[in-house]
Amino acid sequence: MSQTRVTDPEITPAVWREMGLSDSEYEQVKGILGRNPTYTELGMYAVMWSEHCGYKYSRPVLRLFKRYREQLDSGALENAGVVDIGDGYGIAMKIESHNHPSAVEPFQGAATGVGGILRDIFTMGARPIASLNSLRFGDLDDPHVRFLFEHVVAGIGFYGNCVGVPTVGGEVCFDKSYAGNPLVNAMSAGLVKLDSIASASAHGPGNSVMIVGSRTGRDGIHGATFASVELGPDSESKRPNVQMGDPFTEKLLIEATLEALQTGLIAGIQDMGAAGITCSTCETAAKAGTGMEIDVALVPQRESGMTPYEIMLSESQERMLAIVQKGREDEVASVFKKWGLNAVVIGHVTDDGLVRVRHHGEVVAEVPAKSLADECPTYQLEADEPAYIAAVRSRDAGDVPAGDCSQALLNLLARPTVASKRWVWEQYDHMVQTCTAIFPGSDAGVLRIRGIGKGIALTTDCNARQVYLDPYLGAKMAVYEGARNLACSGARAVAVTDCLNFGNPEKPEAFWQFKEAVRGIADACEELGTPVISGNVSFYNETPESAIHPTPVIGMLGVLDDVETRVSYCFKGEGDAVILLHAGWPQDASGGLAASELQAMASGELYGRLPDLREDKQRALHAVLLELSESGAMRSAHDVAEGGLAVCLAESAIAGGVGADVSLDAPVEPAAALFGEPAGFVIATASADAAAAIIETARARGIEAARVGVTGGSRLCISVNGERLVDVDLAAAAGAYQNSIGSIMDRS
Amino acid sequence: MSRKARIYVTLKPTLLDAQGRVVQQALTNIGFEGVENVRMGKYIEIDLADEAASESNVADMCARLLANPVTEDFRLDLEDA
Amino acid sequence: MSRKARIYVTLKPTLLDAQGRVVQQALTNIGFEGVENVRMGKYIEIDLADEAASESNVADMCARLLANPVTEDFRLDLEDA
Amino acid sequence: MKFGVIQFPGSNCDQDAYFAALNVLEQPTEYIWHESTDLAGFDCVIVPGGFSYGDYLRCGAVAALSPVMGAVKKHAAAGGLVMGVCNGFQILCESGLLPGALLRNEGLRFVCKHIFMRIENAGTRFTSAGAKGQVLRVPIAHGEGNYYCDDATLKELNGNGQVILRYCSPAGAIDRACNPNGALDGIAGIVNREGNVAGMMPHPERACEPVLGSTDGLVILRSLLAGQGLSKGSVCLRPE
Ligand SMILES: Nc1ncnc2c1ncn2[C@@H]1O[C@H](COP(=O)(O)OP(=O)(O)O)[C@@H](O)[C@H]1O
Ligand SMILES: [Mg+2]
Repeated sequence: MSQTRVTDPEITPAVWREMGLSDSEYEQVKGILGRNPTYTELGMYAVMWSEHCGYKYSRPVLRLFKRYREQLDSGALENAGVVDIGDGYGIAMKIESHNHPSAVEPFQGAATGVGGILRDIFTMGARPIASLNSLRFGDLDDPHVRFLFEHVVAGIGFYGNCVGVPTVGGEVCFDKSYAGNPLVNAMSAGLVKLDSIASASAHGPGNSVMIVGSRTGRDGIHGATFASVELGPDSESKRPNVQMGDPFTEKLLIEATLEALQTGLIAGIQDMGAAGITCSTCETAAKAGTGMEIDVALVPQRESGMTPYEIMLSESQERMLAIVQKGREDEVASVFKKWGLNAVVIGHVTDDGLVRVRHHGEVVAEVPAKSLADECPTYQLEADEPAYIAAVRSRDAGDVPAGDCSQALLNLLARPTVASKRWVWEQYDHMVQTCTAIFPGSDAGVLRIRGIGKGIALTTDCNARQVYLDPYLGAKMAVYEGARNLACSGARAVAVTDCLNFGNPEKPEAFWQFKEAVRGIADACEELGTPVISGNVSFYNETPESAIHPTPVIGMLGVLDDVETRVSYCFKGEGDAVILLHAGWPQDASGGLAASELQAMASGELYGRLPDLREDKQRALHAVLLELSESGAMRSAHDVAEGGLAVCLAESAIAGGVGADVSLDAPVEPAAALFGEPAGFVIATASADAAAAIIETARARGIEAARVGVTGGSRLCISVNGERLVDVDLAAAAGAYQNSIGSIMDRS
Repeated sequence: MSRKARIYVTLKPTLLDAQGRVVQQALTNIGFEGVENVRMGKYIEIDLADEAASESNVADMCARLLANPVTEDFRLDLEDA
Repeated sequence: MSRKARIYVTLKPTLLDAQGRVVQQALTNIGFEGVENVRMGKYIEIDLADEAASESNVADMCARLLANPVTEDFRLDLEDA
Repeated sequence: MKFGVIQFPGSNCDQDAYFAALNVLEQPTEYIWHESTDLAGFDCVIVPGGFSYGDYLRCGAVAALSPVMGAVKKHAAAGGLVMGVCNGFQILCESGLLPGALLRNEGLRFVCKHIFMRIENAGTRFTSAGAKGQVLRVPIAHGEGNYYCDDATLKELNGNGQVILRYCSPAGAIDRACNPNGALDGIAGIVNREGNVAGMMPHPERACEPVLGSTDGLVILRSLLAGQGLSKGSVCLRPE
């Protein structure tokens, strides 16, 4: 090992602390190496041992997820999880956050978020077939929030539309807790033949290591470290060079990678996300139990004079690392070249377990691959229940005044969190690839799988207001909501990917929220038989003013054995029976109003207790919905979510262009019946003839079911316990619902 | 009377200019030799009432709206329309 | 040695510039007065090998690729880099 | 009838067009690489949608200069069919095979949704399976679909019946509120004077199977077959 390069800065405590390493971590690095690290090595450890890459705080908690635990212990964690959907096909899926980059530069931050998650998918040999996005912003009345929202959506569209992957779903919520720290979570799913899944490991000492795709610049150096601190007044100056997304190159990279994998000459392949070459070299080597030697001078560079440190840490986008059979490099390169891309040999696989980095021959780093990839020190952080929890739960949610219920409904429909997200998804190409069978707007996006008659359904869900009141139960409810959205669409839930957005984990209150939520997700997934197959953790979503609501976003995949049995949320015509199916009214007469949109609208506060979930009833409800969709009995189905039953009915009526007259019998306060948000309520429609059989099927499974009305006309009328409380003109409701976000955005 | 401001917005030199690369390649492909580098930017013309046509005012417009301070630089000229 | 060509591509004056209008409105909304008209165009910088750096060569690039004759006009400057 | 679907770097509706021709129209179909210069054997060439060359600089501008477009010009000159959809329409305009240009949407945002369009001339090889005045519900997905040409060209297009599709209301009324991008005269699709090269912003290949939510695009796709066997010029463009 040669001396530190003369041009490298001297290593002092200030340097490693600035990079994000603690003094004891620095000592550990010295212990591993048996000497002082070079500057390049220090940078490599700092980035790999950040929370973002090393999961040093979250890993012990994530072990609650069964699949994660098993894969971690067997060293088989892949870029994205794959689920077998039968007929020899699998779906790879994953969700990832790009919150901090999007706060700084919303357009590029969101765009590169989409690019990054797509690479996680096609690096497995899967063709990306769908994207979703889960977004959180502050209050839309704030011009800066409108700016962020406008540019995040534009960035997602810019990237997703150009690469030709349909954006089929997602969610957008607005709450002041996100004002300084928006959340941008991007999810993708890809289709792969099960016998041709690519591996992210560097097998075969002697094989060549190639870098393919874009040239390397000084982009995003220390981006992972940046993601592992709170945003503050000095964030501006700490900010790494912004990463610019190039969706055109990504599209070429998708096609070229999939084609190159077909040659059978690629022993392993890994995308380059956070920590760029450092991460991809040490992870692939560690996974295969091999080592790797590269010369960074061979890396195609966009800027002159880059140091080894910069090249190793650059987060330039649209690059991949491929391990190629020795002697066959030209064949692989020719595929990339056909698509107009660079593919350059930068080194080879070794058998000594070390990542050795040279620069024009001179060794600038030599570290055990496993120590970077797998041996990030982990910490058991302190967790404390925050004081607010007891306070908010002790208040009665029943004091929410609904006032005139018709007006309350119109107001709710116009609330940006409830209102139609058409303004968003019309900016996304949601049809390219001609497989989208249910468009955005419904409970889940549905795609056909060409050639096998099957379908898949995808959704993202998280009601962070509920998680705020009760992180364990709220997170559980998010998983059940995902499964219910799939069931309403006719799909059987099969797997989960999660994006855990939380505050600063070094604060015991935030860490408690995190632990509780993970426990809730793990339990729900266990109960539903839907393993968590991939995910991502985003901490430090705080500004000095406040932390975000704990927001564990659940991405969920469902399968339809026959895509023709899909069901969408819109009413399908006049004269259909309206049927309410549910898992039981909340025991407490006002329960469903805790953390509801009505409560937030009326008081700006969240309080009360979430009603019991009744997990077994929820699962029975899903089973009923599946049975009914498979038999073709239902014409529409839509579950109750933000805004309650009244909003659910309004959404189905507006989308179908037909009104309804509904009478409910409910053992709760009228406002709670209309606007409460208990889990496990679904409005279905069916032909008048089919209604009786549906109700019978449901009751046979222990599910409450009743015919509550009929579709028709141009008004939506709802009575509760004999009293007509809502009577609105459908056109007025549609105006409030569909134009709300657009007209607010036109203000700026 | 009014004056014209001309504003040139360019990508910061260290950032990836994907468009510029494609244009450079395309020019080369259709037979133009010696094209060493292409950078794409924006050109904005603004007609201003006389009293608004100060350099500092236009620079302010650029900083607040016309250029993205995170990714772009700008230059401006002011001349009689 | 190389030289730099600067190219300004503008929308033909007869065409409505929807983006320019929105920018004008936005400038007015955030408090800039006296913004009478805004036109958005492109600004392209090309570094050229000396032998390629003739005005006619660059004009040819514009005519063939950089500007669309149906909707756009262009202007160019050549200077030492 | 043999179909060819061109693949440019960045095309992303190439597979959609390919499957529509192969599986829905049940015709022999092949991809054509953008460097190809020989289109012998193809009856109909589809220039598909997407973001050729990222749509960098201007949509379709770089693709219009690629080698295959020289071959497409020859194919067109020999009377072969050429249909450009979305980015394909932009490429055909940029290459001079069709008049005019496509500007940024008036609303400045990308729009993906179903629109209604009216068949303005059913006497062309792209519309003959429909009827004049027939309203079709077909998706659009573009950021720059705002058709523009100068007055003289517009007069000529209208005079020759070269405007084949116009955005309209569900009932078929031409109305500014139903124009999704500000296109001049509501123009959604045009054909060249010879009647064998057409471009349109809406995507018929996205509306040709029930699972996709509309089958109205079949009217356009089936028209391509209906003119089979007819020689150049035998399907006339009637000024209507
Ligand atoms: N950011 C987005 N991108 C794409 N589709 C979205 C987005 N936000 C919301 N949608 C779509 O709008 C519909 C309503 O969203 P949401 O209210 O979150 O549904 P649910 O309550 O059933 O989960 C869904 O189809 C969803 O996919
Ligand atoms: Mg739902």
